[in-house]
Amino acid sequence: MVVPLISIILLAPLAAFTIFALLGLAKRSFPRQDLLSTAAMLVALGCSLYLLKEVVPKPDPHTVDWISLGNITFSMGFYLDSVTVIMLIVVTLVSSLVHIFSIGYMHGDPRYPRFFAYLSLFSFSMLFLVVSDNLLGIYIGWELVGLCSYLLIGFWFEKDSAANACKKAFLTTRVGDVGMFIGMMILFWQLDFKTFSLYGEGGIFSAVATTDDKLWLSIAGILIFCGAIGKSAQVPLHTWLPDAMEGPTPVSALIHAATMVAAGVYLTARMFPILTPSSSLVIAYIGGITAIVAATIAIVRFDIKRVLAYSTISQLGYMMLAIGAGSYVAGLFHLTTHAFFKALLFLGSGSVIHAFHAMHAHHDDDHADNAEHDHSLVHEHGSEIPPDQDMRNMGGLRRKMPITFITMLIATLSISGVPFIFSGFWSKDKILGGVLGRAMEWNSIHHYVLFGIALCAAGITAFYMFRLIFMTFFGEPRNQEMHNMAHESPWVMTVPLIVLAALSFPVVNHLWFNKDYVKPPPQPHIQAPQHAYVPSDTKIGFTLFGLSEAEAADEEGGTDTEQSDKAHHAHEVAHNIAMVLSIIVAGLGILLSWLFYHRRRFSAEAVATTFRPVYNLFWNKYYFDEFYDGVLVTLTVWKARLFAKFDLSIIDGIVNGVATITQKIFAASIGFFDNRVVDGIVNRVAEVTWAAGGRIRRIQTGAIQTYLFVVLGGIVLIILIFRAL
Amino acid sequence: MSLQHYLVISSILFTLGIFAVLTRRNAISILMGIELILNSCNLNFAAFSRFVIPLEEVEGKIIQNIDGQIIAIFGIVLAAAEAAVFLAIILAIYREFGSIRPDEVDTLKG
Amino acid sequence: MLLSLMIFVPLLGMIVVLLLPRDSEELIKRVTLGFTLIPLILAVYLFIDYKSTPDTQYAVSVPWIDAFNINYHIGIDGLSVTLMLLTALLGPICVLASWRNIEKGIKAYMALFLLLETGMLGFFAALDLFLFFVFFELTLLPMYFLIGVWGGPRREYAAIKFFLYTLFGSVLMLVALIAVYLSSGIPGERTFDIPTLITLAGTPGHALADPTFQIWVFLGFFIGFAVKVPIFPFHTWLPDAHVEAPTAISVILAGVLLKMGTYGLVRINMAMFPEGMAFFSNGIGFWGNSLALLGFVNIVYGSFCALAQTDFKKLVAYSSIGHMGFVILGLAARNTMGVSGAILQMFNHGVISAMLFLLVGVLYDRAHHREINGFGGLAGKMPIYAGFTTLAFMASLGLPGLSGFVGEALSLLGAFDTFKVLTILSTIGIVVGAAYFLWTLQRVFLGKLNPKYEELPEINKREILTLVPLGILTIVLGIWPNFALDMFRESVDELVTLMNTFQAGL
Amino acid sequence: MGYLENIPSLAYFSPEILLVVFAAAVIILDLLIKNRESQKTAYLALVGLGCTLVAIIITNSFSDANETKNLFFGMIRLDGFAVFFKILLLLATAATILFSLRSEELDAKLKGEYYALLLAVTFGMFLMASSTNLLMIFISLETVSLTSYILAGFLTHSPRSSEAAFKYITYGAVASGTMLFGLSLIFGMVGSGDLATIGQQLPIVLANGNVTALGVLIAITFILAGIGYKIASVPFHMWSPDVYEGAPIPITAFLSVASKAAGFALFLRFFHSGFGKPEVVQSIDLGLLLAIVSALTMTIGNLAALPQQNVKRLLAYSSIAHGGYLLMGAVLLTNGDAAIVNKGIGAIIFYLIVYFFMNLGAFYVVVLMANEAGTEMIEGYRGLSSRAPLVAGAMAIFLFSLTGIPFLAGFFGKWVLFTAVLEGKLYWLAFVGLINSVISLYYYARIAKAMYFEAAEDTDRLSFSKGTFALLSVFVVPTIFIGLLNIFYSLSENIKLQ
Repeated sequence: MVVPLISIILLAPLAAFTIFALLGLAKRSFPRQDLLSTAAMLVALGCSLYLLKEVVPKPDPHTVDWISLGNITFSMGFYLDSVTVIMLIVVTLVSSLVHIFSIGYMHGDPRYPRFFAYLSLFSFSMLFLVVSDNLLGIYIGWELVGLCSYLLIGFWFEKDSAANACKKAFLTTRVGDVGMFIGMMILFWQLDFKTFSLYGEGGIFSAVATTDDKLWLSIAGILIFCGAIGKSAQVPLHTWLPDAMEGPTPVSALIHAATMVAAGVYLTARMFPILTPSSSLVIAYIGGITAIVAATIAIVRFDIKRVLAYSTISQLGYMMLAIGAGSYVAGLFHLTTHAFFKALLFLGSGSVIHAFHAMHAHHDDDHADNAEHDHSLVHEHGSEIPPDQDMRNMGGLRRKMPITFITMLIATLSISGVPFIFSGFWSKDKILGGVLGRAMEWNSIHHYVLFGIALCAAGITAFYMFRLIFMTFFGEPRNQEMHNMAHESPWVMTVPLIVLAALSFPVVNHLWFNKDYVKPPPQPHIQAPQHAYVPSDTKIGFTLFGLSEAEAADEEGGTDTEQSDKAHHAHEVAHNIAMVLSIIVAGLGILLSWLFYHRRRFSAEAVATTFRPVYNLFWNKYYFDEFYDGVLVTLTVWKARLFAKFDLSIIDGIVNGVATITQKIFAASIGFFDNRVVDGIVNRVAEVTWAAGGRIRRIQTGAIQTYLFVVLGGIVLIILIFRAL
Repeated sequence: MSLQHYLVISSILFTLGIFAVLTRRNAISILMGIELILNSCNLNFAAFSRFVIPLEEVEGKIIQNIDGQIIAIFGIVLAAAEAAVFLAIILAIYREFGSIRPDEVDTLKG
Repeated sequence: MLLSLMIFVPLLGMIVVLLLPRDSEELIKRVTLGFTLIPLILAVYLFIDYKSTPDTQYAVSVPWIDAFNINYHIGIDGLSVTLMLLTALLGPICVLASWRNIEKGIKAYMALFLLLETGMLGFFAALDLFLFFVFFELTLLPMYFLIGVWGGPRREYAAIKFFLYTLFGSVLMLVALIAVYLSSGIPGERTFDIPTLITLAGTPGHALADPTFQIWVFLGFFIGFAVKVPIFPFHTWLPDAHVEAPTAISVILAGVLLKMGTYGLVRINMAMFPEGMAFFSNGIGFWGNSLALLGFVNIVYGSFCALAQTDFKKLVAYSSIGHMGFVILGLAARNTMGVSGAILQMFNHGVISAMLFLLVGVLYDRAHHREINGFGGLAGKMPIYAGFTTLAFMASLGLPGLSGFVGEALSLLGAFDTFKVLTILSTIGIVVGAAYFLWTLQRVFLGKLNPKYEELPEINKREILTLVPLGILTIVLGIWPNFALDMFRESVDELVTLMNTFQAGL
Repeated sequence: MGYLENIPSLAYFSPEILLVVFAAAVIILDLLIKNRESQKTAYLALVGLGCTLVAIIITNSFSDANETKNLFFGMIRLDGFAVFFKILLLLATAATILFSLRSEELDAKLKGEYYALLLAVTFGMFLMASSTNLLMIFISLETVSLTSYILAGFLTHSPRSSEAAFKYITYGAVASGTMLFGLSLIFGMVGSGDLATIGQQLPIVLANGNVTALGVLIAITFILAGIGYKIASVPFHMWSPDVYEGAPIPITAFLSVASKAAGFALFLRFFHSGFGKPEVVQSIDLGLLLAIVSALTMTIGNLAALPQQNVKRLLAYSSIAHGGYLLMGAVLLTNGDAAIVNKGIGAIIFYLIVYFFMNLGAFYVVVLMANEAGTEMIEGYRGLSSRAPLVAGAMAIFLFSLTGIPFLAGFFGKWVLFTAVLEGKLYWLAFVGLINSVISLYYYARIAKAMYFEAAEDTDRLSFSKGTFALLSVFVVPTIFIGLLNIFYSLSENIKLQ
């Protein structure tokens, strides 16, 4: 029952694409490609849901030989366990919703059918990646989704920015993928696993338990993680994702928020068993750093999609952090919750953009040009923001498009970690708890640091997400002309929003994650360090977090059993602490952003312009705003700008630079080398030969007596030479 | 007179001939040089035939093998023939070039 | 018999074409097409009928020149049948590709092309070293004229360069060839028979098995083939030849002629001189790494040169150099995975590069230039063409799911066992490969449409017809590599076991 | 071994006699016929050659080929080797006559003498191929030379022709004089003119110290000067480019093939039976000497050919180079192993067969171009592929065969040679030879390039008679097929020297 189901899940979208491609050859296209693709996805969704009650929980791989060489065989196959099923459902669900949304959003686009075909291809690749039971299969799906992302980012390829963005996305991720491939090769030869299949007898996971080459295992782990760094846009390879926003918004929602970028997390989770303390620490740190860096950057963005993009990066960092810190479940939990609410946010922003875009539509339908005639608008670090994405043109939309507003608000609350009724809170709390728990369990200073970072990140997230909400939906419209054009989106677009909003409440996720539906696989190479060294400051930390000295004291030198229940205990404590803290920071963040972006409106425009004298008075009374502005905001903003600068100039610089530099100097010089040196040598030889010919010609003077001299000379020479012999 | 004398003379002749051939700026003199060379060879043959080949006795008579002399005679004949042809060609050259200086006959080169 | 028919049908075709009146061009084209289709049909039949066993099939051996005990000995094993299929497939495609864009002397063109095809088919089937060499050289003359007469502006230079380079290589090969013959036994028992020679070279104590001898002879043959492949210092003829050659000829050049080099390496250097092979690729010391090093240099060097090009065709040409590097690397691995990967890569590159050159040709026929920066935004104007190009590019840059990936991956994977560092360094080629292809894609197809090309017509039926079979192969082999691997699995296993009996070289 | 007396010898000597008779007949006929334009003399000459061929075959069939006859008290030897060369030379002469039929540069009035002289040269060459005595060797050599001088200068009112003749005779006279001196020295050393005797005696006299190695070296070098000038080997080659350029094209063709072949016949016989003994060879390192000469010959020939613009002259240099290749086979004479020696001889013979067809073919095209297009320059060949496709094709085949591109005869010729050389363990020589054949590609290809890749100034098509194509195909077909047939290999293998 499993195999046919999965086959259907995979083949349905593939078929949709194939039909498009084949008809395309004949310069024709299917009348309603959109419905076709959507239907395909819905079928897939149905099957996935059916799988939910069908297979689980007994995981079993179904494989066929793909490449068989002598004694080595690479097999392709499915592997189904709870995680797979969850991923299947998430992907199919979000994908279907995005399909539906796009029917409305992409309406009237010159390449409307092509868009859906691409979406189907992407869905197929993503699903293939998810169900694959071996690294090679994952790698294949991995690259295919990369291709689709390339095609979809560059969907409006007339825009140079889009053309650049898609290239950049592909190349940046490719760098990571190469790392992943090397990692695979190390697993294959260096660790002598001689296979790529993960599960079952002779699979990597069974082999990994027995190997003791920790060093190479760590290296392999990190290298494979490189793939995830690329795909999930972790520092330092994250810069492609914001640019990827050049693609149509549904694409951003599907690929660059919910599914593809999450694939990195999924991969890391899949490779959980091969992680060693060192490799997982690296992962955790990269995750943590990404989380904070991206969050701080998000604060100063005005392009609504860019804000969401950075927030996505930051959230992905969270998940990585979680897995790195060993809280497998938390990571995947956050993956699913994030998939829903972030997709919702993007679609919401899409609906906003659409609202504005309708206005553009009757200006000119062609996307190529709106990139041009917006040069007047504010430039954000070089690349101009399309006006329909610039939050400074928005504001007060909540009345204009209530559904969008409410749904987005829900998503925002969820991502900001507003307690108890929103799924985001639970998953985030699980992560924080997990990290702190690991910290306390191991007394590892590293994990305390990471916890701190995560906490900050949580706060900042809340801050900028609400900034987005306030700037977009609250207050007075800043750009009246555009505001007048704005309108609520058609039902095809709002329905997906509503569905996703529903999913942003804990219900579904809790089904999966709160009753051991998902169990972390064993990590043979990670166990709590014996006789952990307890630095004094962590002692203080304990007291801070409300553990008694006594408890802290018997941390040292406990037996294994004590270790384990101590660990359990630590996690208990950690969760409570984490929950409290996260609520606090979230609240703090929301409050601040309310103060800045909601209240500030008063002072700035209205008062200052209309009632000058009164304004001065008020102004003298309340210096708070200025104070905030002057001190806090500038401080925060400045700090964030700093990050932004670093991010844009350095990392972007490197990524873009490499291509140009190699092309301009290195490759050019090689081309030169090719022409001058390699060819040059050959040509020299030729010339020398030719010259020799000329010499000999000159001996041929035409005077007979010279010839006779040569004859006699020859004779004498011969005799002299051979006389000596 | 022993073999050496003949050989010395013939070598001198040969050398003179070569010298003439290489240095003379007149086709006729070159021809003379060639004649010298050929004659030095004839002298050699005769001399060798006389001194090297042992006398042999046939029916009580001592007989001298004269292969060498024969070759020499043929040599003289051929030398004459060659001279004839050479002179004819020199005539042609003179007709075409108005000169028999070998170094002026050098249109074909390279 | 069947095999001989397949080889010499094109030759027959040449004679027929020569007898046709020079002005009835349509007829000539049709006839040529017919005569190239016959080998294709036969090849497909062989491909199906071929039983995957290490021993050669369809073997024919007829005494030819008794004085040197030279036999007309042909036969196929998995390796050759695969490449013959490739050759036979590209035959009709190239005829179609030259349907419109050969203005002058269509008759001579087709005749030479048919001769060329005979040469190539014969080369892959030959089992007699001398025959092998003769067929190898047989491709030179037609190629020289095809480039020199129907080529671009600098065709004369390109043609003679190609000719001189290859002849130089084959001259060294000739010495090695004679050396092998002379040391194959006492006068009267000497032989050119490849299978016999392989067994002799395997028997310890035999003159052929002497390591030093093997190393020198290996070098002789290697340089001969290296020029053809082409391997790094001998590669400079390739870009010129490609740029000047007409489309169809570029297709043959990249698709088949380069493979002749690597095929020779497998058939002769690896099988016949395992000692020499071991010496150059056992990973010990400089010489032990030299072969892999060459592969690495080819990959990186070719890729970076490609990155530097602004001529579309030159770019593709350099990319071929890069991709042949993977073949060398895979062969250097001397294990099942590497060798199979290399052979697969040979086939795939044949298909993919053929596509690439056809596509370049399509563009050139319309725009009459190949300056990459001169285009832009074509994707909107000719979507189908853009689609094919994307497919070909993606396949070429090793996108999984397309054939290019499998070959490259297997080659690298196989090589990693022995040459860790070199393999890791070679992966640079993957990234750079992606870089130049995507960059080209962007410059040609993305961005705003260059107003010059408002009226550029979409790719037509005939051109699509040439591309579709290749595209299908690309996808099928990407999804189901065993389809090709099954053909030469046994042959490769035998080869590898043979080679692994020789390890240290000296 | 037994000698034949004079009278019985005459029967076996009939071919030569026939040649002389017909030569005389041609002259008489020339006197008789009124119409000076008629080609009767040519046909008579051809008939004469035909008869000679028949005679050769008959005389040869008196006895089985391998049994050798020593005619005129061992002055002349009749064996398979001689017969082969006689036939080859005869065919070459026939070809030359056919070329001359249409040649427009020759003065029609003088053609009678011309053909007579050709027959006379052939007679001389017959002797060269079969002489076994110093006297006969010298006489034959001079016969050939004297007549060739005249033929080279046969173009009246052509300075180039006269100059060619002048240079040829000056050079030839000195060379043959030098050779004669060398011969006299040899004669002095062993006291006999018979090659076989020389072969036996030389080691002995060397051993018992009556003769120093230096003496032998000098003698051999002098002799080499004479033979080397016939086969145009460095450093005795310098006459050939000028003479080839100046002489009438048919004669150039004739010299480049026939007199080279005859020269090699003489060379082989002389060195094989005269100096072949290991003691002699080692005493002066003859092998190395010849190897160096051969290497220099091919290299200089090829290099000098590179910059040539005149096709005739280019082919002259190329034929020097080919002489170098042939010499590689001659080097093997000095090899101790009789089997390898015979391989060398066989290789030379095979290569001469091939060379005969391809080189004569190439020269024939040159003749045709001189007649029809009135040019000898490479520029004149531009666009020939469109002006006369068949001729261009034929020329291309000849050129690439001369280069040694596989499946054309030239390749198999080189193949046989190099195999023999490598078997003689002369690796460096083989290598030099192969590099040379790569170099040679460059200038041969230049002509092909002109014919195919470049556009003609005047594009009017050249018209040729049916006979032309027939004759052309006589050379083209063998150039393609010789290498693929067994017979020629076995033929060249079976011809040996005692």
